[in-house]
Amino acid sequence: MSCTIRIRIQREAFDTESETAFLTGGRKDVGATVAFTGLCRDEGGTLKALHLEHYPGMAEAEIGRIAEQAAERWQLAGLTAVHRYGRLAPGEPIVLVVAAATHRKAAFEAASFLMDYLKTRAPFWKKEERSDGSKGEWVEAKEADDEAAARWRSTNGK
Amino acid sequence: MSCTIRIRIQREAFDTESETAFLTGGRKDVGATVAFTGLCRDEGGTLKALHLEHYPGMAEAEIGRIAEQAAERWQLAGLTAVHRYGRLAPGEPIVLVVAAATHRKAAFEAASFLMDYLKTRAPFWKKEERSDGSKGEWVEAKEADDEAAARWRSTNGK
Amino acid sequence: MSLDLRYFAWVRERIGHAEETVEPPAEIATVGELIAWLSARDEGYAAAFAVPEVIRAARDQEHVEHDAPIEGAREIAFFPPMTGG
Amino acid sequence: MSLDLRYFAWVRERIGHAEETVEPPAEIATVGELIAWLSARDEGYAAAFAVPEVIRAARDQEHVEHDAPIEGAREIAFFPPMTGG
Repeated sequence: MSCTIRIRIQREAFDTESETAFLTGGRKDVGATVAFTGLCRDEGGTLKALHLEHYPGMAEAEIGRIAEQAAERWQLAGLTAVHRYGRLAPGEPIVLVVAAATHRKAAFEAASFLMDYLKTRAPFWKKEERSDGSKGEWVEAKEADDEAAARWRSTNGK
Repeated sequence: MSCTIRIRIQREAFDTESETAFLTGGRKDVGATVAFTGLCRDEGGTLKALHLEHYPGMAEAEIGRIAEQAAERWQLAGLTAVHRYGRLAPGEPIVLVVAAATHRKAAFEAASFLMDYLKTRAPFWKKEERSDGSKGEWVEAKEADDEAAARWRSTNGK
Repeated sequence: MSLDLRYFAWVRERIGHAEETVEPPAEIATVGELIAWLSARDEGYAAAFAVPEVIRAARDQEHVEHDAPIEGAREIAFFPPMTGG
Repeated sequence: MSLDLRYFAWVRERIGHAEETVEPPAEIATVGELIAWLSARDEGYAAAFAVPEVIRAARDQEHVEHDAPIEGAREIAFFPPMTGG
């Protein structure tokens, strides 16, 4: 099965339905799609917005490399990742990953893998804008995210 | 976190975007949504359609019980399952599961759990309509689906 | 005791109807005994329940094993393993 | 050798600019040596690279370790651990 890969880095919002339709449209061998959306949280009201900075060029390239790995590891019909940058308020979507496959296990695992690697390897950085007007900090990388990515190295995942 | 649960059994198609918005709308504590869609495949061109029969009343109740289990096991903001019945052609969506949570791991796992249990416990049966006009058979239950559901009993999943 | 029965998928097809109300004799205490009693009715029931181990049952819309009692039930349903999703 | 450098997030903020072109001396062979050489420039660079272990680097838009050679590179980028997704 050849896997369609689409990566986009953009300021604008994305449309999950049309991104999913892009992978399944016209095909009759896709039995499962998994669409993951990551959204900005207000952290109990303390966060007014996130400012996402990225490394243009490398962001697309790195997510593309992660997607190629997923396509080698699982039987996929398609894989899409859309990541936004700029100022994003709580409730707004930040990232979308869609995986399409014949079987649900591959779709779930590929989407989860792509998100775990994207979190730790895609060149994006978040800076807080606080609700109380105090100086926002750069969000620190989480150990839990490194661990989530590491689990894919210790299992064959199939 | 109280978990919104919505279960629907219907003949009509569903809209993933509005089902997801129902769980996230107005909330600012949701950081992750996972939407799984199961679609009818044409099985290499041999299948013209699937006819889905269900047990009205029990279908809603049983999926509701599975969703309650998921809501106890993971920290979720919401969980939606929509399952269609009637005649469905290849390419058409059959089932939708959406999980919304603060963190992505809970959303991925709850959606995957709900699908695995739904496959083996929700009272739905599929009968084939063959492309060549020959008599279609009732689809047989897959051992792989029983195994997929069983794995949630041997792990704590958190 | 009057009991509503419901049949689905190939169980329904082999029996020839989707539902009925029966009055099983008092000695029929469990779902498994009900299956055996129904099987003796005619060829259709015999065919539907030929391999009882594969038959799934629900009592008042909840899955039960074949050793579940039928006393107090309003509705018992019989069907093959589920293939939804 | 002329080399384009790019800085992101708090590395960029501490250094005070997002990109520049440098001509490191010939003895600077690795990414790690480049970090040490830059750190000596002024307080901003020193602050950005104060804890070199946390600094991530990319050579021509691919992640590399600090022992990676810089020879032949067009662009080297420095940044904190990523927090996308």
